[in-house]
Amino acid sequence: MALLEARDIVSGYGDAEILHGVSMDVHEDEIVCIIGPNGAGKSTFMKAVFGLIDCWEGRVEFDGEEITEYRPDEITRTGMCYVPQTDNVFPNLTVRENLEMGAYILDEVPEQQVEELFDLFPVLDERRNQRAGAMSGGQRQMLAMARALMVDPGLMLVDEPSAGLAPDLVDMVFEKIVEVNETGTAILMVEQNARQALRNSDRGYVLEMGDNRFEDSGDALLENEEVAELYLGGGGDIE
Amino acid sequence: MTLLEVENLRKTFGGIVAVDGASFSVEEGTVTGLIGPNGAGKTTTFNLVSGFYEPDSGVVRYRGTDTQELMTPSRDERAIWVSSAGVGFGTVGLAGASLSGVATPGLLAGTAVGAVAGAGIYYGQEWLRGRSDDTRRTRPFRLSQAGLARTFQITRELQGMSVLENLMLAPKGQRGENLTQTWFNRSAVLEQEASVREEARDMLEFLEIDHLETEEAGNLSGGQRKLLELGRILMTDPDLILLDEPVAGVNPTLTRKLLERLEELRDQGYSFLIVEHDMEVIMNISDTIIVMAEGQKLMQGTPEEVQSDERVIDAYLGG
Amino acid sequence: MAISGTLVSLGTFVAIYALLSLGLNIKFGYGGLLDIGHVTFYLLGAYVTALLVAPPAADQQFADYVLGLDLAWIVAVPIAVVVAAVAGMLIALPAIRLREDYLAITVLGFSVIAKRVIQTQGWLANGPGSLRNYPAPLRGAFPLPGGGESITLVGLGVPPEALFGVVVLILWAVGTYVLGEFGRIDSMDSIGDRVFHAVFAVTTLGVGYLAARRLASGTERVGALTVGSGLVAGVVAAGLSLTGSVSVGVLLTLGLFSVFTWLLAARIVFDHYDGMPARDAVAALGLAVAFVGAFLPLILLGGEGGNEQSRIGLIVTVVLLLVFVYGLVYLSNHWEGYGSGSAFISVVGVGALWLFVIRYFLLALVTPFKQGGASEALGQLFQNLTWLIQFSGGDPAFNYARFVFTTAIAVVGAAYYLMEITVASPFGRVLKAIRDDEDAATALGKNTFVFKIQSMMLGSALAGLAGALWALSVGALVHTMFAPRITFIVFLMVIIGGTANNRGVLLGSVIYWGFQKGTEDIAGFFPPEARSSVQALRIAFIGALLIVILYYRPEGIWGEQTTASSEVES
Amino acid sequence: MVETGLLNAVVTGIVTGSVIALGAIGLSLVYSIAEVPNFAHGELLMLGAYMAIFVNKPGTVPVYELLASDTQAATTAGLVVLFLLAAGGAVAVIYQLAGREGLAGGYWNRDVPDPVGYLVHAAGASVVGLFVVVTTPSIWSGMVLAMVLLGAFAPLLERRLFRKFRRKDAELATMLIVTLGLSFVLRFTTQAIYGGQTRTYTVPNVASVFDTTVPLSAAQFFDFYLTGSGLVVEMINTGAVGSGDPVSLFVVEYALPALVGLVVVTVAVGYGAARWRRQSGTTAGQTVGPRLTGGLAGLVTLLVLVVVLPSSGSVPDSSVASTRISLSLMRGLTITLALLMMGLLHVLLRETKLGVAMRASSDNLDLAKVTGINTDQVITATWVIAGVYAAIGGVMLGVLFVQVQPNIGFFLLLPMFAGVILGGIGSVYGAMIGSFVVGLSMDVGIYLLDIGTVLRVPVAFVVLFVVLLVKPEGIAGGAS
Repeated sequence: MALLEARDIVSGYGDAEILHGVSMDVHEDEIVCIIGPNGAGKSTFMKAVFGLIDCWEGRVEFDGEEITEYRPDEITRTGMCYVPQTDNVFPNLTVRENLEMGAYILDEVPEQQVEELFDLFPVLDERRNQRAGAMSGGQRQMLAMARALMVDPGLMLVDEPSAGLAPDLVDMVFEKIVEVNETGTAILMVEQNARQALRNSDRGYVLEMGDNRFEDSGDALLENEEVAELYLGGGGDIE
Repeated sequence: MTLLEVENLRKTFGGIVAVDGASFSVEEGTVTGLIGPNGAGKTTTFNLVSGFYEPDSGVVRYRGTDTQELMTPSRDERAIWVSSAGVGFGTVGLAGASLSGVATPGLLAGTAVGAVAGAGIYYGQEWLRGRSDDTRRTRPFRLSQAGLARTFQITRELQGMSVLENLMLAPKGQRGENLTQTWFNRSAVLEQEASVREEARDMLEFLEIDHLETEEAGNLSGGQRKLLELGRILMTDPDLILLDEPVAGVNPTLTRKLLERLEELRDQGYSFLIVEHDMEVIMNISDTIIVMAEGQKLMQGTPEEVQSDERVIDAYLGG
Repeated sequence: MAISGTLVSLGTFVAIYALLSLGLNIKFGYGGLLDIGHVTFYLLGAYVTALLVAPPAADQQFADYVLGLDLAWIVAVPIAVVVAAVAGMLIALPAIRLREDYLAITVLGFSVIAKRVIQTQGWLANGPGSLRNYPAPLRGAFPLPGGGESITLVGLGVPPEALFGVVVLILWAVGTYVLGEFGRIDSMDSIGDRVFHAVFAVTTLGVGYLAARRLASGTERVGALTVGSGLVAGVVAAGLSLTGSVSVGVLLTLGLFSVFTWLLAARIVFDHYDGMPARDAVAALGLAVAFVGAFLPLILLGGEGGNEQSRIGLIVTVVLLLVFVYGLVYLSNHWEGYGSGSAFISVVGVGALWLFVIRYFLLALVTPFKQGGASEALGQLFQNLTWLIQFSGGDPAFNYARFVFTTAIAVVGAAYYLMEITVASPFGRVLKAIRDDEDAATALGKNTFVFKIQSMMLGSALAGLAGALWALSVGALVHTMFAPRITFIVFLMVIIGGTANNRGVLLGSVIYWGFQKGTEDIAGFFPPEARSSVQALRIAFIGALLIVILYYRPEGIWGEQTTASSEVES
Repeated sequence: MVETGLLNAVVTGIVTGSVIALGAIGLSLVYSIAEVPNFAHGELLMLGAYMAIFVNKPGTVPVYELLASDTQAATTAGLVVLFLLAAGGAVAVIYQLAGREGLAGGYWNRDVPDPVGYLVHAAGASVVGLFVVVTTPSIWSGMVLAMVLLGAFAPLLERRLFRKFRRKDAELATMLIVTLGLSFVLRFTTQAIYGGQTRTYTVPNVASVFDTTVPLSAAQFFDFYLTGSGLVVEMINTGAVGSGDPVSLFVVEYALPALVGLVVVTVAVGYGAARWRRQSGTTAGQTVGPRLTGGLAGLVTLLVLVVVLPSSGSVPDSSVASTRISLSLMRGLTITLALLMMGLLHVLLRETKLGVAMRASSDNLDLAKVTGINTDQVITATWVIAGVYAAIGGVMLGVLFVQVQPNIGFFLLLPMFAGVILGGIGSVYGAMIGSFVVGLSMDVGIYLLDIGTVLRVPVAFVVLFVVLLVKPEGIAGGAS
């Protein structure tokens, strides 16, 4: 059985329907990435799954529990976490306090988890008492992931982890994502950087104009010419 | 002739580099496409060019003049503000002097002191706050007045107004925007208003949305909004039009209509700089295409060159 | 005082606050500027006017103030308006670029400071005491005619009778014009229309008959004709009052004119509520009667007595009132079954009108009837109908309060007209655009800063004008008249009627003062020691009302005006 | 004769600043976390001041006076009501903070059976109730009552009012007008109940500490004489209010070297402590940061030296300069209380999970939500804190300025906002500093300009205005 099961999600902002029925599965210990041209509804899908915007139709299940109507903080308690694309750290809190907030739903701060995360992200260890606002983009991305991992989630949703990062940092972010996955957390990420993301993923979904277009293993999608085509033309059926 | 030149533009947001030394130019009478993957800095570039952001470094030149310079209030305008503030505070000074019961020379001195103080305060304030962003917020209107007009990615139609009113808002130099004209020269204002209305109706016909004339702009569909936004910007009589994703979320029929209009307009001599994700569209309409990646210009060329360039495909699919 | 006198003084308040709220509407409704220090400009207008027209302080006993230039009011008022506008600009210059909450606290600060400076600085405007004994314009000539001394106007001595002629002339011309304007929409199908046109013909002394016929055919431009006929009528009426019997002239002219106003009001009301189901109208009447009924125990048992009986009356009334309020809430919650929310609002509106009719024409007769029987009651009714006439010692006359009232109404009318053309103009369009989306306006090349400053100046100028009128009409100024709460009340007026709707704003000030007057009456029934509490509760109630309106009907009663430019043309 | 001078104005300014700060803290927290520009915050202070009257002068409270045996004493039934109010308020505060599970001990980090939680909370509430009943009619008892009642009432405003408007995506302008409306409701309802007249607390003039009579509200004069050989300080007891001759309590002298030493040692210790703290790898995350360490160490050193250094002296006949500070114990207490409450808040914000969550919510409410923070609860807690601090501020306002009127809160609104904006909206520490700056500028301003005390508020406003012109993001910087 799949860890996350999203079925026929219809959602959008205001009156504008962005997703017209997207379905997706994430199994345990998997890395799944969602790619697709701009405006395909990738980030919207994640927000809909995490309860940040309402699902107009469809059904989301996590670990066998229906979470379609849950508030974000309730979803956090089910063992799923979310790393937003921008503004994903608390700038006026220290690194450590940011991590503590990640464990807000727990009664006590899991010190062991903190130390493990500092091992995983050494760059944070050095700065554990620094204000998060003073860190660079890549470091923030690390911190955001570490904060999400504080509760030792079964699934982490990551929205464009490589956005706005220099190429070497992008590499590192993907390495970290794989490392996180090896600790037993499934990953669902949205990526613009399709090639690199697919290379690091077990499976991939291609969205287009708010609908599922392809679903395959990462490598197969990489080979797929239609996917390349999708990025460089033929986006809208004009003719 | 080169209409727009961008040199070494750079902009960061809280440690994240959005635009990192982009340089390119737009020629008069052409359609230039600006493409690139998400996060490549297109929209930021767009906002920098249209004056809505201030660059950290680099220059944007419109018809050879630095846009930052274009956006700075003219000496006359500043003089008017400073002197009016001066007169205001001068009145306060006069009142103060007369209250303290001094003779006529005292009154004059009070006025002078007040006026100088007023001008000083106002000017000092301008100087002190000249570097902060929010004083610049009101300035981009000067670019629009100079003929460099922009649309917004998420359309900014005025939802409470009718479609016609939205268009009628745009033309430059309307007499009725001046209160004294409105009150004391009503016939002239009404006359001009009638001609503006005609102009707006013609525009609606050109865009083929004249059936929506009295509809509230908030009730329009996404595509119709895009058309309205285009029409509104055309009403300002621009030379260079910056379009931010003109067909995003527009259905194919309307997209085709929009493209036809754009081509007609190009033939009429308008120049365009278009940010667009729809490759089909951008390849069809552009004379030149600028590809951005990671905040820099990756390449510039004709649609054919761009489509066959390995680097571009790489940029889109990631390294 | 006959209740018509109360109506006149209330009307003056309404007019002044209508001016204030028109000003705020330009700032807040159209310009989106959150000016919660609007009262500052009201204060400035009032004090500047008063200080300019006042005689030098040295001539006064026990008073100290600056200026005292002894200027004519006609000079002082424009100066006051300009001062208010300039003050608006100066305050706005630094504050307007800031966030709206910063702007709010800044202007609020100014209003607190202005009041406090007036209060504490004795040399400025007679300190904590009141600024008074400054001349009221044309005061000496009233009541007209026969008030006494002649008035010097532009260097010419004008006898009071002639002044009366002028007043009648103006009233009549304006009145018939307005009447004609309202009359021209329909044919003469219904009896109401026939009556209306008949009255029009009579009041224009036959000249209007022609106009009325043309109105019926509906093809001609009638504006000039109605004005012309009004002018003729006015001249005739003025001549009548000058020659022959003065009293008859007054009775005839002002009496007829008073009847006009009732007709006009009725016409407007009927036009507005045209098409209201009979059931709703009856329900509205029921509401009004029920409300009045709730006070019967108090009135019958004498609430002011302070004895056991009156206490029972008080309790019963309070209980009945609570039941009434509960019923109203219940009705509003379950109204959906009968119609829309706006239908409920019209029912309440008509109910309030009924309440007015009952109070003004029926309840007002109770005391005279008790005192002097039917004849006294009829006399009272006659006075209330011919409200423009005041009977002093049996002689009919046009008194000063009525003059102030009509002037204030005329000023409001002019200001309303000016604001209407302003907001319908390209200027108003830009203002609304800035309020809705400043970036979009900027992208279209509009210098938003300048527009905002202008709207601030315009609104402040109107507040200054309101202040000037207030100063001249009340004749004494105290700092407590300009508490920050005035701004708040004006906000309520704007929001009740509908933000960015000049007509709604006028309605708002009528509603507020109606409420104010109504509750004042009610407070009169309560024992004296509880009255101050009732007064305070009234203001608390207004606060609650504002919150409720903002939550359930943020667009106000009428919502935003749609002055689409396309409609102006046709 | 020694005159009061600038130094006295400074001390008065600090007292004023303390009261402003107690209000400004809540205003700033609510502003940055709940995003409500609360123009009704002054009314919360006013409510606090009026609630204390319940205890302090029960005989003058409408309706409740039926249960009073005297102006200052309640009957047994009255005491029971008082107990219920205080205990109920305390329970309600816990309920607001943590909900029903909280009452059952849900926030204790250890599993307990529900009844145990209820019992413990009931016992705690009873202690509060008993304290109020036992210490009545003292003003401190009134303050405790006001704290629990307002702590329970303020979050109700959030739940019943502001949350609803927030759900409707109300704009800032709408929120602002709503708070204005609310301020009218609160102020005039209070006026309707209590009447508009000025009320006063009965505050004892003296207190008895270890059988020593200590004057509370009577001013004590501290006279300072700067002479060629050093500084002479004389403390004068003005005696009981209205009668009694001034009594010189003591005269001490600080020799010049001692003075220099005092300054040098204080600065050195303060600086050293800060430096040590910075170097020992401590950081912003800890409760006591370097700057605070330095300040505290310096203060302690100063106090110790002030006590240790003086030799006895005599009042000199002539001096280079002399000045007088007039300070009552009550004013001193106000400052202490304000500092204490600020310290508590600091610890709360730095050391508790709720506090860090509050800071996180103020940083980014949406991110806080996805992190799993129940932001509704955090906002409620913010209102509780705002209410409690407003209660203290209100009661102290009533004590210091003797008068309690329905409009006292409104008059404090401008200075509070001035403090908040001065400090930078969104920064509660900035608000604290800003409040003291405003308080100082009010009192020092009217002293320097030699204008009446009625113009204190305008002076505060001028400060605000200048700040808005020059640096609208406030002294703490753009932490928005």
